[in-house]
Amino acid sequence: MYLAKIYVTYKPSILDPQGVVIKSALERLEYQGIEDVSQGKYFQVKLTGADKAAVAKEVESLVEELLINHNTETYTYDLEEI
Amino acid sequence: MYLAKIYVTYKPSILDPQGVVIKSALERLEYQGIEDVSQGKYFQVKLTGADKAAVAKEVESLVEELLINHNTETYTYDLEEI
Amino acid sequence: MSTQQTNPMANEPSPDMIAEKRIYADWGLTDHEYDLIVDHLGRRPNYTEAGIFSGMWSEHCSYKKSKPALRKFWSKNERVLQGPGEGAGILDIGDGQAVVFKAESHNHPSFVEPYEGAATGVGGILRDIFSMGAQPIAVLDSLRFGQLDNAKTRQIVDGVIAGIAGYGNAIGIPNLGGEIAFDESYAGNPLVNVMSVGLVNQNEMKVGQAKGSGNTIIYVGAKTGRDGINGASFASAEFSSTEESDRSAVQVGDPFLEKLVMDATIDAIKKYGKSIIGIQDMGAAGLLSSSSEMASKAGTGIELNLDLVPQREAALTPYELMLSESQERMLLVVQKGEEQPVIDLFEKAGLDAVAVGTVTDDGRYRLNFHGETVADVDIDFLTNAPEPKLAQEEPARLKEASASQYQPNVADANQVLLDLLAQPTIASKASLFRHFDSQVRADTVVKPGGDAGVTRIRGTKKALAMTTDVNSRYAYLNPFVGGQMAVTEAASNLVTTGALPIGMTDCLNFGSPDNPEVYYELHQSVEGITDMAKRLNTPVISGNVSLYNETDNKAILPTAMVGMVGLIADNKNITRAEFQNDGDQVYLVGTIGDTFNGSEIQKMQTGEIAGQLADFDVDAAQANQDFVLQAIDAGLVTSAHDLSEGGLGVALAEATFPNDFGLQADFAGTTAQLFAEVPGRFVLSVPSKQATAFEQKMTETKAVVAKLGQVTKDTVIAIQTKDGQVTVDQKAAKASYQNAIPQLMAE
Amino acid sequence: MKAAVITFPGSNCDMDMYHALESFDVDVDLLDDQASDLSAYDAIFIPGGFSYGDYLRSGAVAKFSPAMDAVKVAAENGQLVVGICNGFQILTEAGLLPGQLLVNEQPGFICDEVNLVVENPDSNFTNTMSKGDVLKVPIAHGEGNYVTDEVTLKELEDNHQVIFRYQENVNGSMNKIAGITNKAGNVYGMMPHPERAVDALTGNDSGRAFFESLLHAVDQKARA
Ligand SMILES: Nc1ncnc2c1ncn2[C@@H]1O[C@H](COP(=O)(O)OP(=O)(O)O)[C@@H](O)[C@H]1O
Ligand SMILES: [Mg+2]
Repeated sequence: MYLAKIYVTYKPSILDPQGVVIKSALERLEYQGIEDVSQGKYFQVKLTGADKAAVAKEVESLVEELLINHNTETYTYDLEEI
Repeated sequence: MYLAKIYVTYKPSILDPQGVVIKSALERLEYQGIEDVSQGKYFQVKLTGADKAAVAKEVESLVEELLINHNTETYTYDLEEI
Repeated sequence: MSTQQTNPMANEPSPDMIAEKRIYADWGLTDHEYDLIVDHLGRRPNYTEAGIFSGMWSEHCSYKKSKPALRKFWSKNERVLQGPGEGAGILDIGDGQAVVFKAESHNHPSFVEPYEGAATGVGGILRDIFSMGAQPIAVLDSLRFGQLDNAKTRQIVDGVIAGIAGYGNAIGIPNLGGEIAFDESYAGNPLVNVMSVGLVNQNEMKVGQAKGSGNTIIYVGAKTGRDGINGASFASAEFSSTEESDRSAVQVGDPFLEKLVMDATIDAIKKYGKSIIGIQDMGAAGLLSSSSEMASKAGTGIELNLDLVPQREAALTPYELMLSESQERMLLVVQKGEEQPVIDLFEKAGLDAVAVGTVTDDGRYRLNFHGETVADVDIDFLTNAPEPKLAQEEPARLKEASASQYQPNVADANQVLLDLLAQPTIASKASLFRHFDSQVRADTVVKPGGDAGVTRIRGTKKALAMTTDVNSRYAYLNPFVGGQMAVTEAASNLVTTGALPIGMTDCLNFGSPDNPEVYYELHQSVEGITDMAKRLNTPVISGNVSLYNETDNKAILPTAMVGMVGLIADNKNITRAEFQNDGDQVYLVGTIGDTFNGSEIQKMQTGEIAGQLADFDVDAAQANQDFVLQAIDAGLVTSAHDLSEGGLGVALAEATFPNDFGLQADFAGTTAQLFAEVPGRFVLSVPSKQATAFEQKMTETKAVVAKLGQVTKDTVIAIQTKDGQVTVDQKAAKASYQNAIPQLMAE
Repeated sequence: MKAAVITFPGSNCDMDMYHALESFDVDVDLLDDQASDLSAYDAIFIPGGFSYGDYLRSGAVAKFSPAMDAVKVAAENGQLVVGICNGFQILTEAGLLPGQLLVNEQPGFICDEVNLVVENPDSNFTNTMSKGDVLKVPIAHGEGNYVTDEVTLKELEDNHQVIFRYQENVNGSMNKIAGITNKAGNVYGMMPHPERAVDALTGNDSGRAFFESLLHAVDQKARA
């Protein structure tokens, strides 16, 4: 079995309203030196497959088909056998 | 400057309705071998500080104070200098 | 790893260990109760049995301490089709239709986890409504928080509002009203009361009863997990702020799943109503209380095979399965042999629907797990917790209270009005309730922001008005009169829309009943509510009790929330709180005296509330309400607003806000009396050309009605009094009213 | 006119749309997300709500239903396709309309009435209105913040695909966009809810003009 950890973030050109709100909340809480905050999504998918290469292909396909919206989001992922 | 990558996930006993819906969507799309899907949050925080140890402390503090809900969520993070 | 399933119960303490280590006490059972159980069983209960007794004998499930008070409620009249004791009460509204409603508290979960606590509160009350076969048509809420100058309180407010929104909006039931008040006593113990109203055809009503030996128990909805285990006994215990970090798993709601469960349940009743003998939702103490109560009400027995219960996590024990408070689950009793179509319907909606047991005729509650019987107890014994006899004592503060009324300082009356409008309890809550969808279903006639929410009933000329109310400061000064006033205020809010109040529900939020003074408050509140309910012919058809609302032994103010529903026979007379036309004549219905104890102005100027509550003339309040209804029915009234916190001054200002009018008025009382508080008083506006007809009506009523002045186009609120005047810019007043909460929340 | 309203699991404004259409004497069918043939309908409505709980992203899961395949065919055939609120989100996710609806600039669900300004009075949805007309229409959403890339935004403007703008930008949408069509003009999405404003009893019937335009467009097409 494999575990894919998928990190989805907004493209740099997109203003992330949640990040903005969190940043200003941190400032109100008097955290110093916060330069930037962005909020993305973190998926963990457990799946089986023939081998790591095949699973990697599957992961990329499902992320691009379902997990991200190409207008605004990009992603990276890690894959490990568990 | 440092970049903290923060991964927030539900505690195991907590219902993750999003994960359930995504898993069944993937099944309808005929992805094979999906065992489990969970959706969490992925924060990227850029911040400055005296040194890595100090920044790490700051990150832990802000995550625990604001970013996670202690009842339902846990987290891990990576910290790198950028 | 071996595939052999190990028994998850292997590590549970033995019956002897439970006794020796008094594990039952951690779950809230007293030694006396434990001994009764041992006596009854003739042996020591095992872990599962001890657990189910602790759940069923908790105050939350058994009402053992509040029952003596609840028995005093009046709950029968010609409309009542279902009184207390079921998922929700039901009233006849004619044409073969009925209205179903109930209120519920989710106080403790909302303190621990504001978002999910409030969200699952909405989920739970909705299930109570559709378990009766009704389509939910509205949600209301009643919220109490500490003062907004506290960051933790603001966080709780944010979480609770987001939780109500997150769940209610997704499921698509509009929020038609509510109330929010702030007082220090709620800082460590916020109150989240939610109410839901549904509509049912009388021939499709259902109850939660497990009738008919041999019939099948079907589990429907979400799978069971380890969330909120034994939440019922948790809700029945006091909080201590030092234990705040000791948090048990909370329930997480899934409104999407609830919507599927709701639609499928209503559909199943419409299609297979004859096969469905009983339905109950799994609320507090989950599978345990739903199954045992259904059997107890029907006088039958139950046998469940726990291996069949849909499970989301591995190795759940019988204790966990029975006491889990996982959300979005229902229990159905279906006629033997007629299960399949019902199961198919739920499965088609993507939901688990599994036969998990049978109704028996032996009065036993029997649980089987991994081929073993893990509990076998008498249902009557299980579902009838022994009622302890508790002492009542009139609180010392009531005995000592001064009879004289507070005299407010109104030297700068203009400023007093502006300041009152900005008091959090009075100020507009729109910045909070705008997060709630109040219009989905497209039936909303009067949205939150007026006196009561109104929804039409499609296909008829009828409409329903609804409201939640209580002023716990009045109850603190006099719980009996406070109870009368809460009912009066709720009815007043309905009457202003043109609705005839027809019935009520309640949520009794109090401190520890083991404190004789608190127990006295509980009883007195109930008696006050009942007294007024009888006079107004608004029976109490459902309700909920939440006790132990204390932090570090300090109780909240006594808060007996009243939720009331009114019937509008013809929607053409639906009236709003705000002035509609410039030039309309303004009248005051009811008299106003020096009633300042317990008022907002007393709190604002002295920082506390004190003294005796002034006498409350219930007959006058009732006469005023009757008059308002008659005048609206006669088509003479363009707006109607009742006086509540902040009195006449605030009510007049509020009436000018939505449509930006001004007001020119002459008030026969003193300037101070502009801010006196007494429920059951009204401000009406009447078109000039109806004034004669209206004034004719004034002569035919026992109510005291006086002309105040008229609505003006220029936006100044000008009120002349016997000893002074108030002149404020309407825009400034409106800003004060609208900006107060957003400003406090932004700190 | 013959219309279909498609209900997805989690839709909750389906009946509102159904009743609104009925009030214009439209012949309406209520279909579920398994519907595979929509050729019989002049107009297809994708209602508001929280399809699949709006989990993952609003509209992301619903787009894979058989009904959405059928909607694509209908869109290519030139039938009218209207997505309101969650329907708009589904149409963008499905690629039938450009862009995406993000979390409101000020995060949080808002239920209110807002003024919409008619930008293009020549569309199938505004042909009874004039440019600059203002309609007060209910909104109820947490994710209505319209974003797209610069190129697409320019195209939308140049092709007059922006039909309504908010008078005040309630949710942070680019160019205050409240409703857009595809290039062909037959697929339309908007966040506000005209179907909640068709009956004076509810205090607002300003949504009627929207339906009247749509009926007019269908009528014209039938005549042509
Ligand atoms: N939590 C809430 N949810 C929904 N509506 C609310 C809430 N709080 C206040 N409101 C609405 O604001 C209006 C004024 O509330 P309130 O001052 O309590 O009225 P009243 O004094 O007439 O009881 C009412 O329409 C009420 O329904
Ligand atoms: Mg009122």
